[in-house]
Amino acid sequence: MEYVIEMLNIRKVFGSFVANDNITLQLKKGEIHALLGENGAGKSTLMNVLFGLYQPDGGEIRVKGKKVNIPNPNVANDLGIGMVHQHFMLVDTFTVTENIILGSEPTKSGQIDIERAEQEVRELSERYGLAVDPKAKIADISVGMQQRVEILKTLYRGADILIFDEPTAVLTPQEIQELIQIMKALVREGKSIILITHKLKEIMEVCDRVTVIRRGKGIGTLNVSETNPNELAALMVGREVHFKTEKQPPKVGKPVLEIQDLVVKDSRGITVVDHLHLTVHAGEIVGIAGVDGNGQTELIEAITGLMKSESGSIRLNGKEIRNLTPRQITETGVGHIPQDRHKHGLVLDFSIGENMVLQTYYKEPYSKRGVLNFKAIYDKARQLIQEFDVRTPDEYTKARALSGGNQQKAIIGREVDRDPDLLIAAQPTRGLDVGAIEFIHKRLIEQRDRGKAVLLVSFELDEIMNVSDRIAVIYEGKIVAIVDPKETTEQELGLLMAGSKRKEAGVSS
Amino acid sequence: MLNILEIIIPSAIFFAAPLIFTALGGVFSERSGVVNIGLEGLMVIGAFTGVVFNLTFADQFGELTPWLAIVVAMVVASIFSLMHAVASISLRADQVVSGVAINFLALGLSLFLVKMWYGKGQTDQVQVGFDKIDIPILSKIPVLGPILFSNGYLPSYLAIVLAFVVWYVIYKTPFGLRLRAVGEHPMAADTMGINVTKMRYIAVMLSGALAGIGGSIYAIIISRDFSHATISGQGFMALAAMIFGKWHPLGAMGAALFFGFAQSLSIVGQAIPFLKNVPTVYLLILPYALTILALTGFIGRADAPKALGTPYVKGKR
Amino acid sequence: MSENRLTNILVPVFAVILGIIVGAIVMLVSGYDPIAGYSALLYGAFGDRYYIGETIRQVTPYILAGLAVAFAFRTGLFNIGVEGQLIVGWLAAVWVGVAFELPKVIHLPLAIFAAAAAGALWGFIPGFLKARFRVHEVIVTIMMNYIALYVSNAVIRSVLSDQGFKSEKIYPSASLRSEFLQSLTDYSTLHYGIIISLIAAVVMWFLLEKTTTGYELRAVGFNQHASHYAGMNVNRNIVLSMVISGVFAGIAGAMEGLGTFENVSVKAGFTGVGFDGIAVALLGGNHAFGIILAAILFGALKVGALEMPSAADVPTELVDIVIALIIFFVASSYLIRLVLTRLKKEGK
Amino acid sequence: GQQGQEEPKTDEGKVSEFSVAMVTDMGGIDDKSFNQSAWEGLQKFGEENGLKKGKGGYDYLQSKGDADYATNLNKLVRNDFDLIFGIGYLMTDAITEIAEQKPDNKFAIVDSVVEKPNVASITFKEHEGSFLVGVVAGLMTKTNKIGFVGGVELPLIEKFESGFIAGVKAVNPNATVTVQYAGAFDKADKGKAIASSMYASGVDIIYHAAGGTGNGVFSEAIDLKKQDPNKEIWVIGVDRDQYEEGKVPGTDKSVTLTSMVKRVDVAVYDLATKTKNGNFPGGQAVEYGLKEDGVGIAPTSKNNVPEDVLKQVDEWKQKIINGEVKVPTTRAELK
Ligand SMILES: Nc1ncnc2c1ncn2[C@@H]1O[C@H](COP(=O)(O)OP(=O)(O)OP(=O)(O)O)[C@@H](O)[C@H]1O
Ligand SMILES: Nc1ncnc2c1ncn2[C@@H]1O[C@H](COP(=O)(O)OP(=O)(O)OP(=O)(O)O)[C@@H](O)[C@H]1O
Ligand SMILES: [Mg+2]
Ligand SMILES: [Mg+2]
Repeated sequence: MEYVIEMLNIRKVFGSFVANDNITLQLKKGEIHALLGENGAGKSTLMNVLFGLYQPDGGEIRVKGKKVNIPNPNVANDLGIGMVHQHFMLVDTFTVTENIILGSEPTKSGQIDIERAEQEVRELSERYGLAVDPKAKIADISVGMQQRVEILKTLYRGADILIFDEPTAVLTPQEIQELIQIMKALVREGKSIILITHKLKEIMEVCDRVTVIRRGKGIGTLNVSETNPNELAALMVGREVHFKTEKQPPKVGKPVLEIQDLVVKDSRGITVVDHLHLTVHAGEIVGIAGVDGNGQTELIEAITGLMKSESGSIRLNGKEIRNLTPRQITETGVGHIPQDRHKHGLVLDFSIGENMVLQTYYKEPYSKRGVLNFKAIYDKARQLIQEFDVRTPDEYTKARALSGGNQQKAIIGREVDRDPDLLIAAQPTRGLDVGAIEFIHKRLIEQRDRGKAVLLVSFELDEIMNVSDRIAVIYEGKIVAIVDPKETTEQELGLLMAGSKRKEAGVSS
Repeated sequence: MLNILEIIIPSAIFFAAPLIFTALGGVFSERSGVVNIGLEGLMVIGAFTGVVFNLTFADQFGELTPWLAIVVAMVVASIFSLMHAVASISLRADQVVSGVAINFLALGLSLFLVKMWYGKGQTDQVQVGFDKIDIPILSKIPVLGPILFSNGYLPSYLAIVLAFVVWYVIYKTPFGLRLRAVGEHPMAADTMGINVTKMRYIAVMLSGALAGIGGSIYAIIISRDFSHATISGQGFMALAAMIFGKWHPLGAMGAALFFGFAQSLSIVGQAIPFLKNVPTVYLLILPYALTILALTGFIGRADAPKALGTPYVKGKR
Repeated sequence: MSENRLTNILVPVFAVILGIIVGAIVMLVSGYDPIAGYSALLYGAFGDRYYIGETIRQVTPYILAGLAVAFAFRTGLFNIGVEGQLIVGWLAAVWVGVAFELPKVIHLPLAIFAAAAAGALWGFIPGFLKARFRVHEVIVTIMMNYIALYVSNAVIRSVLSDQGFKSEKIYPSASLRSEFLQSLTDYSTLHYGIIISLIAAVVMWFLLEKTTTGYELRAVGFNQHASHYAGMNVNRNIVLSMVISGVFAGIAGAMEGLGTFENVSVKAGFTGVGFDGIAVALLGGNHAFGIILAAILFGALKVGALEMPSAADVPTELVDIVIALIIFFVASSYLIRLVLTRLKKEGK
Repeated sequence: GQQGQEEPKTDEGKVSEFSVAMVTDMGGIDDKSFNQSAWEGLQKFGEENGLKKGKGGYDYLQSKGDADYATNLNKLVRNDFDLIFGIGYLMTDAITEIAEQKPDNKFAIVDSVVEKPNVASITFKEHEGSFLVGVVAGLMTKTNKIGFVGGVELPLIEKFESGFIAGVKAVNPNATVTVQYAGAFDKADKGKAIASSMYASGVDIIYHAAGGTGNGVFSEAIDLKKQDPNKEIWVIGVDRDQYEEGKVPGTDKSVTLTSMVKRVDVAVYDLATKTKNGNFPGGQAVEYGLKEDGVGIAPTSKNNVPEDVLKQVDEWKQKIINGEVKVPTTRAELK
């Protein structure tokens, strides 16, 4: 069984930092090969080397036995290597087709032959059951669809070796299942796949072999059939990891957040949150399960005042907070770990310290009579970095330089430290490794045990199942069911989320 | 009234032409993600080169001279724009800054050379300019003919034609698609094997070339000599036209024509009965006030290319 | 950290040196004597107390214009409108200066306040339009420049004079000039404005770096979404930033109106100070104290240049070339940084 | 102290020799207008008295902005020039101020009046010259429509306007004169657009008093002439003989009908000579009109203006010189 790709002792250094330290990865024809590692372990870097985006500082690459060097993506494409990037490489303002043909456009007398291109795209997408509309604008299609466009880009260029960098981090359970089917179809068609993911379940489900790297070093390659999640987790983190974060039964107190008949319309005037009822009590974690785009985002933005709502009422400890300004709402005791850490969570060009007082800078001790007190600010920062084990050179470092995982820890530290009665966590662990995930889950439960109300939104069913005390299933802007995690199954949830099976939304809400 | 239009419209077009050329240049540059505040300076270089060439070679080339002058101005200005390209693309300079530098340098250098070569603050008057023309058939059309196609200058009409050409290039050709991709999401373009740096260099040099044309026709048709006052703000107006036109070739042309119209109205206006006793100041600020109103009112916000102003560094997110 | 700061200081220094060297080369190739040229420049800028006075006088508005540009820059806005804000500030200051006669302690501050207010208004409009309608501030400020020019000319003609081309001289009670400074610098037009502009620099630094307002402004400049999430009023900050920027620019105008000229006259074109302000801000790294140094440099170059034609018959434009080159090198600081880091490595 | 002077940094300037210099406004010594004319006068004076250009001889400084006037004048003072000219009304304040500060230096200003004992003021009767070219226009217009393009609306330019209109009316009462100001002296594009609208509305002769803005008037006239060589349109030049500016490329014709010349050179030359011979008219305002040959019509006029017209012009000239005709200097007087 020959290898289609051999990366031997690859070394990549950024300045003084060794991102890849003699890593070896060998891909067999027709296999799905997992690449596993913590945040910042060096996975994306390794793949970017293979794809010609970075030049290796050492080691050699063989494609189908031939030694090659890959100075740029063109060469990678010619070698039949295609990559689906972790952060999508799509031009929002272009159509699906335009994105796919970019760089190798079919032309008729100097002009782009758009009809022909759209035809080819349509055919490809049917062949692999991708069902994308060639004419749609990227900006208007779902994340899942966008990812399929990424896949089509590689297929359009006749790639037979596909790299997926964290493809499932952004997908809903349904989409993940569909993606898995797609990958299987691809392999059937004779393609070979490298899959980067933090989700061991997925590896167990679809992969044939797995290569584990830790802190830039290769740990080894195993046959999936001969290993199990705990072993893999241990290998990649370098210690035992507990998936089921154990917790005491909740001591549920008085209602903290009470939402009644909430209606939110989006910018285009479409009702996205539709007469929604929901209550979150002190001392409990309510998880909102739902397929992306069923109103989760708008619900949260309405609660936190980032978005105006049409009607209904949102009460916090009995006080009406609907359509107050974000600041008024924060001050009444709402903490918010936002879904998009780069857009909302942080000012990337501020230091960690400055980011730590984003909502409190105008209060004592961080400022007196409008004058900032940097000592107080950086003292606080140091304390939080300590407590929440944010990996950073110092508190003066710009937030930009941190890894997603560490950025996330910083945000959580800031929000928790404000000691809010209601803590809203949206996708708090997206794109993070199991170690970081474990840590964050602990913190959420800690809050709940301190008698705080926690509202968790996540597309990751096992996260929801793990952490929540109650699960509210949201569908088309309504809470269609309230279920007890101990008494439900992923299957049932999946169906509820798909809106097929309606269980009487317990009047308890 | 018609008679008034026959006065206003041609002069509107004639005011607009240099702006159209330059704004189209701006479209290329900014669509590729490179801010170009330097248009003003590039126009200066164009005007300077055009006039100097015209003065120097009028005897050799006769009636051809102005056309050659434009070509030379185009070439020189695009070479000059290389400075902006090198700084903002290769040296990752702040693009606004390097644009400002271009403006200062262009004026300083050209006046310096004028002093050196002519021993005085401005050049002599060019002898061979462009001729006013009536476009053969079109100018015979009743009503419209005299208003749109008479007493114009060929370059003015070329400007309008060029706008459509640029539109075609940017929206219908592979080059255009790649150009826009580079301006919206350079890394995506890069992963698709497009040479971002090369595309941006081409775009910036195109902006230099077109601004060069704009500057030279302005100087040759209107001021006929080159001095510190020849190009004073037209580059910025072109920049405004480009943004006003939402980085779209035809939009930019429309905006430029609009400026031209407001300009000529502010001048010819004084001759129009019902505007006669309006204080001149109102007519003078008309173009600028109208522009602001237009932007605020019906045009609304324009979305710049996403990667505008950010140098592209491989492997950086 | 400190190493970083060192580079941040070294970069402009290198840029200036490079600019001057290239300027010399330009003189050489075009057959002028660089030594003569630069010594004339130097003499014309610092040659004796009179020239020093003139240089300081020129530096004064540069500092303020630089601050105005930088302040907007720091909050993510590009204010090309400093020129126009300066013009209206100038007009307003002189207007108050000639309109009534008051005790100096009231009159002078009042005139300066008027200038600040006028500049603020001229900055408010683009700020408001940006915040409310998301209109690109660059265009609006460009347009506002022209409007300022023509409106102020019209006011000078019809209000401040009888169809004349300049206003009356302002009352001494509103003037920044002083016997003392004149005798000190042998009748240069030096005036107390320099003190005001230095104070302004300190104010800007403190406001931006040390206050919650500055914190908000910078946050909005970097990331509006995060600022909104953090409960800041983004639109309010955009407007505020342009207004403060306009205040600095307006005061720069007051320096001309109450100090250098003591009147205001119909302008054929822009003063250029506002645009030079962009250069100053850039060379100064948009930092208050950097701006002071940059302003001194450009002021000296501009004033010194006037000596070059007569003393070394080098065209004054050479200075514009040098200034342009300096900006250019600052812009391309990446190059210089690269070299510096190389040097550091070698050093280790 | 008042005696603020210091030694110039080089003492090549011999104190015995008489030295004279001027400061131009933004126009520069090649503005095809009064700055250039003044410099020509100064050069003539310099050459005739064997002075060399530079310190201790004759020299000029160009201003790049309003802020430079005072600085430049001071520079010349510090270089010990015996007589220092400020050219143009824009220099008024600067001269006034410095004359006060340096009572021992001699100054002169052109186109404006400064009442200081050590300042001689030179002004011109532009209205008289304009009257004569008005006569030419009035007699030669075919359409009875005549245009006047002003630079900036100033009392100074109003003298040109009123004199011109008076001249036209004097010989051709039913001719109308359209007046338009460009609002600037350096906006050729506006000049061109104004001219284009005037010609299009039937005007056949335009008199411009607009400096660089006037270039636009010329270029429009030339382009029209090229488009249709038998089109009867003219421009009347100002300040200097602008026959050359009106040359139609490829022909030996010029669209310049005549020019109202303003002999700044003569005035500057006179004053410099007077001063050299020790009779500096300090504190006085010398006014140069037709009588003093300070203003008049360009000699090249004969190229395009027929004899008989020129004869009438001469008659009017005499009338003005011997006071029979009083030429208005403002619109008010015109009425
Ligand atoms: N362009 C770069 N310049 C400097 N350092 C980099 C660069 N890219 C990555 N790194 C560093 O190399 C390390 C590995 O980065 P990489 O993106 O490969 O991690 P990863 O395994 O993909 O992490 P994740 O699971 O979060 O995607 C990171 O710690 C990062 O700090
Ligand atoms: N140019 C760079 N310089 C330094 N570090 C970088 C650079 N580019 C990426 N990194 C780091 O590489 C690591 C992996 O990058 P990546 O974007 O995958 O982070 P992440 O943890 O996966 O966050 P997310 O996937 O949520 O964006 C992160 O630590 C990121 O900060
Ligand atoms: Mg990664
Ligand atoms: Mg990741």
